[in-house]
Amino acid sequence: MDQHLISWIVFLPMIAGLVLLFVPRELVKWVALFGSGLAFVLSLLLFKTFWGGDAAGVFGDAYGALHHVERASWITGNKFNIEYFVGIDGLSFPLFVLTTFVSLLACLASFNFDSWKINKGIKAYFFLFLLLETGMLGVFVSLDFFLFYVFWEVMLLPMYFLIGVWGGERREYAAIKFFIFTLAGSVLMLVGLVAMFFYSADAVAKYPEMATSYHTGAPVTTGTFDLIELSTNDAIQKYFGEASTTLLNVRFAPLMFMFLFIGFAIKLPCVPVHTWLPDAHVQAPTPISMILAGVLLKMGGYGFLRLCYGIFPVGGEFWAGFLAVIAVISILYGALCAMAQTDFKKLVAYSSVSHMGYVLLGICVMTTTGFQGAMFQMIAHGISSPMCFFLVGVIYDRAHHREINRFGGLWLSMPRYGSMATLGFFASLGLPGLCGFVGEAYVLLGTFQAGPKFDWAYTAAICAAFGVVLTAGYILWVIQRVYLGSVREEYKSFPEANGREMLILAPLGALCILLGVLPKQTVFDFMNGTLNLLINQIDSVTQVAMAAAGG
Amino acid sequence: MGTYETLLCVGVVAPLAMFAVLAFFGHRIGKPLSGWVAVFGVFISLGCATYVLAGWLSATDKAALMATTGYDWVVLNLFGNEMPIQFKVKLDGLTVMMYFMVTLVSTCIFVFSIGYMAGHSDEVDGQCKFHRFFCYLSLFEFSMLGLLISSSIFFLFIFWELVGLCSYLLIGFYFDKKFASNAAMKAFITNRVGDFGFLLGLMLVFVFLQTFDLDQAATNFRQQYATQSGIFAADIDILGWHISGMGLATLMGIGLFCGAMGKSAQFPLHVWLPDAMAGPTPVSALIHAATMVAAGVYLVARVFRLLTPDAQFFIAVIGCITLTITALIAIVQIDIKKVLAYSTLSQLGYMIFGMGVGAWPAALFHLITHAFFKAMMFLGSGQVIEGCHHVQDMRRMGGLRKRMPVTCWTFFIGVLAIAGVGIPGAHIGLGGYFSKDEVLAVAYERTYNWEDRFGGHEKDDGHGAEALHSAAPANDDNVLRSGKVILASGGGHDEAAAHGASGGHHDDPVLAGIAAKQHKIPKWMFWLPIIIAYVTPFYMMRCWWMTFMGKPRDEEVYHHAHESPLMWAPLIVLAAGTFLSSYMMFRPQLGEAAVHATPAPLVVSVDGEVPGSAQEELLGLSHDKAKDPHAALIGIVGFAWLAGMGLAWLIYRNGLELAERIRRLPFIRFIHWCLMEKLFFDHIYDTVLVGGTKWVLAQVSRAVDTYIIDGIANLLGRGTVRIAEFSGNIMDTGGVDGLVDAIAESTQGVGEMVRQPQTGKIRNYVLFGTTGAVLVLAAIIAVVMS
Amino acid sequence: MFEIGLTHYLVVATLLFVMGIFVMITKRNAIGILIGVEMVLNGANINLVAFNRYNGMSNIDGQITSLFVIVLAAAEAALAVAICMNFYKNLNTVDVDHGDTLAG
Amino acid sequence: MTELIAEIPAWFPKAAEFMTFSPELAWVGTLCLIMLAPLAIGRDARMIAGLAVVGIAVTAFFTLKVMGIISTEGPKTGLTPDLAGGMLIADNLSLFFKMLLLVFLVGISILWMSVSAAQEDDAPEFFVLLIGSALGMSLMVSTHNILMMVIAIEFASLPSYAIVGFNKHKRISAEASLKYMIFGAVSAAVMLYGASLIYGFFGTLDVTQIAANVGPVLAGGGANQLLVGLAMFCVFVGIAFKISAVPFHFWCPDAFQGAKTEVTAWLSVASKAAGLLLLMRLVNVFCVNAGAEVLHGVAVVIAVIATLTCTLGNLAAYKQTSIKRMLAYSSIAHAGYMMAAAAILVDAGTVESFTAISTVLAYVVVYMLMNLGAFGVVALVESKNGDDDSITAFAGLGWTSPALAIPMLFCLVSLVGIPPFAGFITKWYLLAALGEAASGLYWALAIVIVINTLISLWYYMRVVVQMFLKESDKPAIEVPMSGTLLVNACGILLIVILVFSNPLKERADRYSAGLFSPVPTKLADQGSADSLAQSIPLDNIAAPQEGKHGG
Repeated sequence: MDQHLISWIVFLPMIAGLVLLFVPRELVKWVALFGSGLAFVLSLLLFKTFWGGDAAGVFGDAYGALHHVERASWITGNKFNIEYFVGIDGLSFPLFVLTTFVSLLACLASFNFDSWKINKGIKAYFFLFLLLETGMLGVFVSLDFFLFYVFWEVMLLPMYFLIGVWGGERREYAAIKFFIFTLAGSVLMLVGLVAMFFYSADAVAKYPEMATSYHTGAPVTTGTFDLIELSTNDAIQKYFGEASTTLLNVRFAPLMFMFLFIGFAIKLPCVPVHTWLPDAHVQAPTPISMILAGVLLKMGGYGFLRLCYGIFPVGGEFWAGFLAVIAVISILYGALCAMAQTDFKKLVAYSSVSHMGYVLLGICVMTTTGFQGAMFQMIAHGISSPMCFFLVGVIYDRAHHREINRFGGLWLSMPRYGSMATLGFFASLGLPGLCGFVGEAYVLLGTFQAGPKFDWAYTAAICAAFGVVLTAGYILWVIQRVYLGSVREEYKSFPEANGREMLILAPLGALCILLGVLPKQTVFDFMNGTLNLLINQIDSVTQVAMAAAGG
Repeated sequence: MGTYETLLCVGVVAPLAMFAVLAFFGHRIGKPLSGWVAVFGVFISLGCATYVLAGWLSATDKAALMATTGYDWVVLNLFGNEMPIQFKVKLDGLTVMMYFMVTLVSTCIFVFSIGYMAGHSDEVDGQCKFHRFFCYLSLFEFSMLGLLISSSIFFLFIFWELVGLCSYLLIGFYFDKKFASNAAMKAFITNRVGDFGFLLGLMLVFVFLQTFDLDQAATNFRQQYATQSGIFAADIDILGWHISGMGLATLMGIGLFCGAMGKSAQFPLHVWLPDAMAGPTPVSALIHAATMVAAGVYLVARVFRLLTPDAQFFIAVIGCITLTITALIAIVQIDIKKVLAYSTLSQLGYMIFGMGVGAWPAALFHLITHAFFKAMMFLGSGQVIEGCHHVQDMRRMGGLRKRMPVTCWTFFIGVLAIAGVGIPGAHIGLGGYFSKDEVLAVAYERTYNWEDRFGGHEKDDGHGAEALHSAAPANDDNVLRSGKVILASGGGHDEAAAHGASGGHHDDPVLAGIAAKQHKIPKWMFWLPIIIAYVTPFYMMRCWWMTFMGKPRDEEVYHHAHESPLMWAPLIVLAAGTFLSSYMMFRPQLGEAAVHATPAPLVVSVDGEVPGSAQEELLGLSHDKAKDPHAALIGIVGFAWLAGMGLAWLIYRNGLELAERIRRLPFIRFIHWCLMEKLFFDHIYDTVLVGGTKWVLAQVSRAVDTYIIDGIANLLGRGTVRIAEFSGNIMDTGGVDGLVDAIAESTQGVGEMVRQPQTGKIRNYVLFGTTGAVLVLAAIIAVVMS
Repeated sequence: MFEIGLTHYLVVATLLFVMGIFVMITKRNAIGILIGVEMVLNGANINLVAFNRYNGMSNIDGQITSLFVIVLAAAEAALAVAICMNFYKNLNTVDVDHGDTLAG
Repeated sequence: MTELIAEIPAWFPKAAEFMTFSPELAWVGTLCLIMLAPLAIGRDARMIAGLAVVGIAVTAFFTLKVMGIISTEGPKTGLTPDLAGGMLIADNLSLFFKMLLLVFLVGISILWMSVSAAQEDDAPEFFVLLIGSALGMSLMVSTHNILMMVIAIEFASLPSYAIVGFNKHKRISAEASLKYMIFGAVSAAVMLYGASLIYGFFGTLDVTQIAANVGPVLAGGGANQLLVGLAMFCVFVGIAFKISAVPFHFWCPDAFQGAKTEVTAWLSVASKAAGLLLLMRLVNVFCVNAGAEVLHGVAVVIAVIATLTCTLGNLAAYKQTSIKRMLAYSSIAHAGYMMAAAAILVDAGTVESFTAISTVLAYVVVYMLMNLGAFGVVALVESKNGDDDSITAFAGLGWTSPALAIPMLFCLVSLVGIPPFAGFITKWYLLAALGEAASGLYWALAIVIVINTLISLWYYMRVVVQMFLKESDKPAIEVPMSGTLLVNACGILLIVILVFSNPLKERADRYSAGLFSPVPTKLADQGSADSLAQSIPLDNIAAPQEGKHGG
């Protein structure tokens, strides 16, 4: 059990999904709850890793100091050594736990399934839901690129159906849009996958003396899909970074970086490939929006750190300016779009674009603080945005519309709910003391300190800082229009948030505060170790590359 | 942590605990009781504050009391070095003073609120919001005290935002009223604009001073100036604007000050404060008069050591402008709370102005005195409003002194205090008199005596950056003089001040060097405050007289008027505070706090109460009879209070008719109109900012729509087709999206195209097949041949 | 009196080929198209035999191959005619242009 | 007796040769049996089908036996009068393909039984034609002599023409078969003409020897090069017709739409696969013996045609309303993907050729499953919908009869090539093979393929949308258990193969290795290759005697 803990957590939801196909209809949701709940509990067991030692230290001994590792050879054709290789480190651990947590709450949020407008196929719904959870968990823990890719794509189909079958009026459109965008991102990743394998083979052949493996200690002799190997093996890094390494006559690192980046940028998402997000979020049923915003977007950021920057730091250096522009545009444009919305859910969706812009900004400046900020921002957003989406869902269940301007005074008719709403939205506004703030502050500071490296960094930081004003603008405005003001007749009778809803909101709200007050103990301690090592390695590689370029 | 720090922390946490209690059980605790819960919390804070204050005053070696240990909240990484953000209790004179003042004032206001809200809290809706009000108040108390005790700029910022939040919640307490929620939003967003600058300042501090700790930052700042390294060597591009060295340092200072501009409602961000009066009156008293708005001044005081001469000058200008325009607007207000609001703005302007000209202790002194009498007056107005059933129009009041004597006379004390009543020459007067006098005295010194005293050998480089660069000093003495001078008038204690001046320091080259780097204050910046010193007594007297004296103008109002003990008891306390807060009590502490809060050698001691160590560094005002600012001021404004109040009395003693006639005078009418329109700031902002944003949003939303709905397809003129075809058909929907749409379109187009050959006629198939074959063959030959 | 050489055969074969292709493209009658096919096939046959003869191969592969081709052509023709019949049965014509229901 | 045996002329096959080609003999036997069967056992569909299955089983038995033999004794050739190459070959590739065809035949028979058997009274003819074409296809893969190739292609084609027009009373069916027949006849004729020219140039039709002597001729440049190129291209046309490669694909959609669905399924996989493997074998033998100088040209040609084929196939499938026609185009696209592998093959210098062949083998296996499943569902559905093969006929299928819709979903998504279905793993092998070839051409091909994947998603998903996202009031379709089992088996196998893909890949590798490739021998009686090259040029073709005197 213990040495297979990760696998259990990853596949448990799927098993539960298979089970619920054979239970009577009324038991289905309980089986689902049990599945995702058990996954969450088991993921809490992972904290055992840190008993009697500070987490940063536990993760900090070497980049790729992994825990709960499982490796087994999987596909060996074509001289491949594709492995079933999972494990956690500081990068994946927080996101992994976040995923199980958000999924559990989303599962709980699906409990009023029967009262939905479209409530056919409850078994199908929960099965796909749990399949989706397995896919997401797999992405975060798989350390073999091929495995990563498989999990990455496994999520597509369930999400497609969850949006397309149980979504809003324009669900087909939103669903296929999501599908096509994501696939468009991942097809080039597939080419990158192939290229990396054969180029790493060339690399170890070219610099056999440097090709010492990080976990066997013996020299690597073949190409590899091992993400950690790809990013830590000196030979591979040297060869990938060299200007002489080209593919289709383009320098290898930047090209590969782009191949991977496109996929992750679409998932993140950042302008201009964000347009799938508002539709998907708005059309998806509430629990799925929670999953989308809470977890799926994070895969983009995770992919940046683990693959783009882990394996092609030189590419990161190459594209930094471009990415910063995109990031800043995402922040400001997303905020402005949010301000322009009249659909409550769409507003929250656009706020995600804006917030994820901070993630990209923090990453692309390649400073430790920036990375930490980006990671924290992802976690924080993973807490606050599901909360916001659920808050929207709650009133949608009651009012059956999402027109901001038709609401008003809800705080009066639903005081308890109103307070939670204020908490949630102020958390996403980035109010100090709540989770949204720390990430943004880190990203800004991290960006600003990149000035010596990139001369545009100061400007970028300031433009991003201006985002906080816009954010305050649209959040306060929506709070005023929906929750404040005199209560309208038709909403007077709204029932207060019921027990189930509070059961979902309360933990999220509590975490909003906890993460804001104790960021170190709740998040940073678990990832700083890995992030520092990652950034060190990135620096060393880029310096080598620059030296080579200079010499 | 030492006892004092612990106590301060307890004092901070107590209201938070009460907040939690009220948040979770408030609705059960019920109406009067929840108020007392909150009072209990703040009372604990007051207890701690008093104990600490007593201990502090009695302590001999105060430096020993200063906090040393801190708690690493997070550990940042800066250029590879670990840089913790520490939570550390800032324990020094300033904190202690402010802490005490805040807890005292707020205790009074909490008690007052119980009485006040009993009548007001139910009107929100069916259910009682009573507990919610005290919930917010407690949260505010926590944030405010936290702000005072945090020694790191970062934590300052955090609590800074939290008080902003509380003010948002409390202004919008009657959020079912549109104007209330509007005002709340206006307040928060305006503050955010200021905080944007604050953030910029923070980033500069972080990257260039490499610490958030106030003292450490100041040390690094001077160090960097000494070696011309760090920020002084920096050279960066911001928004395509090249800026470097001293200019950058100035930018940092101004950035930090922007935060203060937001919170202390300085021009041009002053517009939110008058609207903030939409909140319950106790809130106006506590947050928007006594404490939160003063936080801006407190911030400037804290970061004073990071301000370059240019930055200081900027601050002085802003303060000067603010105090002038707002005082003028106050003249014509007819809503009693609005008058007080504008007078608050004006007084804040005085404080900021004082900071700008270097009157560090004086400005803070004014802050504290003002806190007391302004809170008192607000509560008084609250009493009036409560008594008169929410009538705020002074034209309908009058003669209320009979109905509410306590309110009347406490209010009058406030008027005297703010008017700066005192007997010039003989040092008798209310706090307002001394504090304002000191600020003006320093301004005078900087205006008239400066060049004679220091300009001698530094005529031409009174200008910040160049000055400091050219005079980039080598020896450590001069290093410390990165161009900051704190002046404190001796408040007329001639011999001490004379000691300051004649004690050889007049021509002390070191002090002269620093002082000379300060800007000479232009004359208008001295005379505007002077004029306002005449205006202030006028409009305050007008306000008081219109409200309490004369004959009742509205019988109905008059008959309702009454006052309740729960509400006038605090007034008494505050009135006492107003007296005590006069010269004797706070001023010396502040003078001494200056020692720790500023580069020690530059502090100008007052009355020789500074530890001997700093003695030889004193910089006093000039005191030869010809130049003595105090002497000069006696003539200039000594009896301003008399003039102003007298004039008001003359105009308003029998009702409003005379005032009306004056108003109708041709030129006055125009001025009056302008002032009634608040000098059009709101209009300008509405049209420019709000309108501008609306325009941008319109553009964006249109952009968004077109982007989402048909994007480039629209450019292709297909937009309408798209929407028409919008029937869930994958091919259309799948493509309906900007570039993707274009791709889909073209792909379909190509799809159509490649299907054209498939005519169904076998002969064509053969033909095409053959042709294709020939083409491919040609291609092969081309390839193989080449 | 010039001697008939390989070239002439090749030219004839080529002519047959081209004409055959031309017929296939232009004829609307199914049978006509089949005749075109036959012409091409026979062009091939001529080539095979001629090459075998003039390039002085030791074996007779060419001839044998051409025999195979003839057989194939026969079988093909038989089947083709049957299919044409079926076509005619369904469409009452052997004009191939009428068979354009399947298109796009 | 012994002398009798001595009397046996030299050309008469030896017993061992009979053994080697016993599968073909068994196959022919089966054909004759089924043809004669009606005389004995009547025309009952079940009986005939049973008989066919028995015959298939016997054939399979012999095939396995021969596999055993050659696994010990190596690939064999035979039935060869004189030339080294051999008319027929029994090696791993051909035998594996035989087995594949046999299995596929069984599948098709089951499908036919469950769909058309009821209203069909021409069972014997159907099976004769079916198995006849199967035999032709298996012969295609077991030769590299152009004459034999021509015969085999015709052998495969003629029954196909007939079977396409099998339901005689349908107009489109007749039309389809006519078109198919004419197009086939034309291309066969062209191919034969090309063959005749090649014979003229090289005096032989054996690819090995052609390859051995082609170098100098091409090196000679000018008219010879042109003519040889023309001739070879003419031969290529014949194969391209079977593969339905652009621009020889025109017959494909029409024929597939007009034919019975199970026939379409059969042709879409079997004939294309046969054509491809034939092409690869020829090109392999040719290039390995012809040396590097001709490789690049051939590679480019095939690559270009492959690109055209898959792109055109996907684009044209866009707006189809008939699902059969859509799948026909999709089959064109997939043929294009597989041809890309053929392009690798010719780069014999850089890759072991069998990587490419094994890629295609694996692809064919999975492709067979996908198409069998997809067309199977189509057949079952349209048999209940009165031959309505429009996509909209699938509306709501997912909710009325999931037992059909879900395998359909699996097959379609697998056709797109997305995890977790086997279509992905085969596409992955293809990309990997391209990547291994490591040259710009193949990277470009890889990118073309992934982009085509993206394009193809759109039209496959149209069906999915109809099945799951659309409502319909149609009652559930009840279909024979056998058909349902068949399609579900295909669907499940697709997942199983993704998870355990090693066995597939290992077999593909094993059976693609050890091709029969004889040592090239120059034509002794023609003198050296260059003298041959001189003897052929057009200018002195006119006077062969002189040439002979010269020689």
